Amino acid sequence: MKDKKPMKSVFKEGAITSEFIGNSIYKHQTKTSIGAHNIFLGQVRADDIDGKIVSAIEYTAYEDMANQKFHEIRESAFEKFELTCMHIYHSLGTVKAGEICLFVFVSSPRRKVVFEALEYIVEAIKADVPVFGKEIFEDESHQWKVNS
Amino acid sequence: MKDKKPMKSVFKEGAITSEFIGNSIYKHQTKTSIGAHNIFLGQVRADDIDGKIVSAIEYTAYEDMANQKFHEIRESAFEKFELTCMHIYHSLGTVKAGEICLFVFVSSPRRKVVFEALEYIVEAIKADVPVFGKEIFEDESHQWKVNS
Amino acid sequence: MHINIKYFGQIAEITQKEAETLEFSGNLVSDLLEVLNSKYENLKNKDFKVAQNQELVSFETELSGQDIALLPPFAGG
Amino acid sequence: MHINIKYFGQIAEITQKEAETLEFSGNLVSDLLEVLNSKYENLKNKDFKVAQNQELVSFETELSGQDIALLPPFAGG
Repeated sequence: MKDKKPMKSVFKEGAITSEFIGNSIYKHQTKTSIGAHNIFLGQVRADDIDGKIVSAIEYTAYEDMANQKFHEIRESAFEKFELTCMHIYHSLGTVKAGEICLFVFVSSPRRKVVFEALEYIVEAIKADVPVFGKEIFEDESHQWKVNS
Repeated sequence: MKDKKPMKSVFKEGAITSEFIGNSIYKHQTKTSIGAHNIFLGQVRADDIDGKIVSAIEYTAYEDMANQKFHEIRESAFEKFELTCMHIYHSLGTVKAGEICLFVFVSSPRRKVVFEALEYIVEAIKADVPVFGKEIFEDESHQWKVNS
Repeated sequence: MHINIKYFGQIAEITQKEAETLEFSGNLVSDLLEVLNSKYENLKNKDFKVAQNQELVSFETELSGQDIALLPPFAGG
Repeated sequence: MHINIKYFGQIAEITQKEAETLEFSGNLVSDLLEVLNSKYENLKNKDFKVAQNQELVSFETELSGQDIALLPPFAGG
């Protein structure tokens, strides 16, 4: 029942919509061994930096390496945790403030597993995947985002 | 910006739909101080118990006490964690295998907070809220669910 | 005193009712449970907690409120 | 040997290109970085990591692969 597909791209052009997420949840309702889902969503913040407001982030990536890293994170999470399935999507290109740029979705028969697994996966993505973010201000100047 | 509404019922009749969840995510896209959402979904499992398959759970609750407990959990989570908002929905009545009976949604500027807060809230719900579940088998016999 | 008692889940299955009002003169929650145990034979072996005015209390608690609930194991989520 | 170098994010801003191929005869990643530092003056003060054939390597690593990437701080999610 493990949903281990061959390596495919995690990247999507532009924001990840709430319809896409709702639909992804819907598709799991046929998997009746699942008792718990845990979903992480990264949303672009309209940060105020020295009086300038972030209006969007423009994402780029070293795509081949990033997909390889996502694949390794996926394999390692399936090894560590008893997951029924796992999905990761990350935006490339422009994502406006308030829009969603990262969608991580894990499911398992039991809840304890999904909490541990989701945090593990999100922290690994932040640390290991070569994705770069250009924070665009309302006046069209920019700065480069750094994960903390 | 804290979304502290007066006490209201957490209960919804029947399953929580993926459209409802998608719509709830959509509504948060105007809150541009949010950087991270974390969502827990409880889904009814078609457990096999001595050869009989669970086809649905029928939920009842001591509603007044349960809403009071949900309110206390909510207040205590807002005190402990820097959350922008928090939403909890629980089903009453019949929820079929594969359908969603619990939806907990927390949002914050930063991700570390949402992981801690979500697990805290879900564990508190499981431990402290007087909700009862009758597992209905395909042959219409039943047993009473106990949280583990 | 009048005591309103609520039953839930498998406890309500045993009592065959969701609520009743009893006239009662004991002091402790355990005194009340004794009465209920003799009234509902199958209650004895069941696992439940007691809430008094919507707060869980131990069986040694003094009866102070009029609302008592017998709560089987929680199964939320 | 031929080395294909990729630049990303703020590093690509400095080099004003996303990739280039250099003819190079040094041994270590650090030798290559010395060449790049003199070619792109503003590179020196920048924070970046180096990937060789899609794996992060220390600057003391021997150059073995043809694909080198200069990666500024990650900002996924």
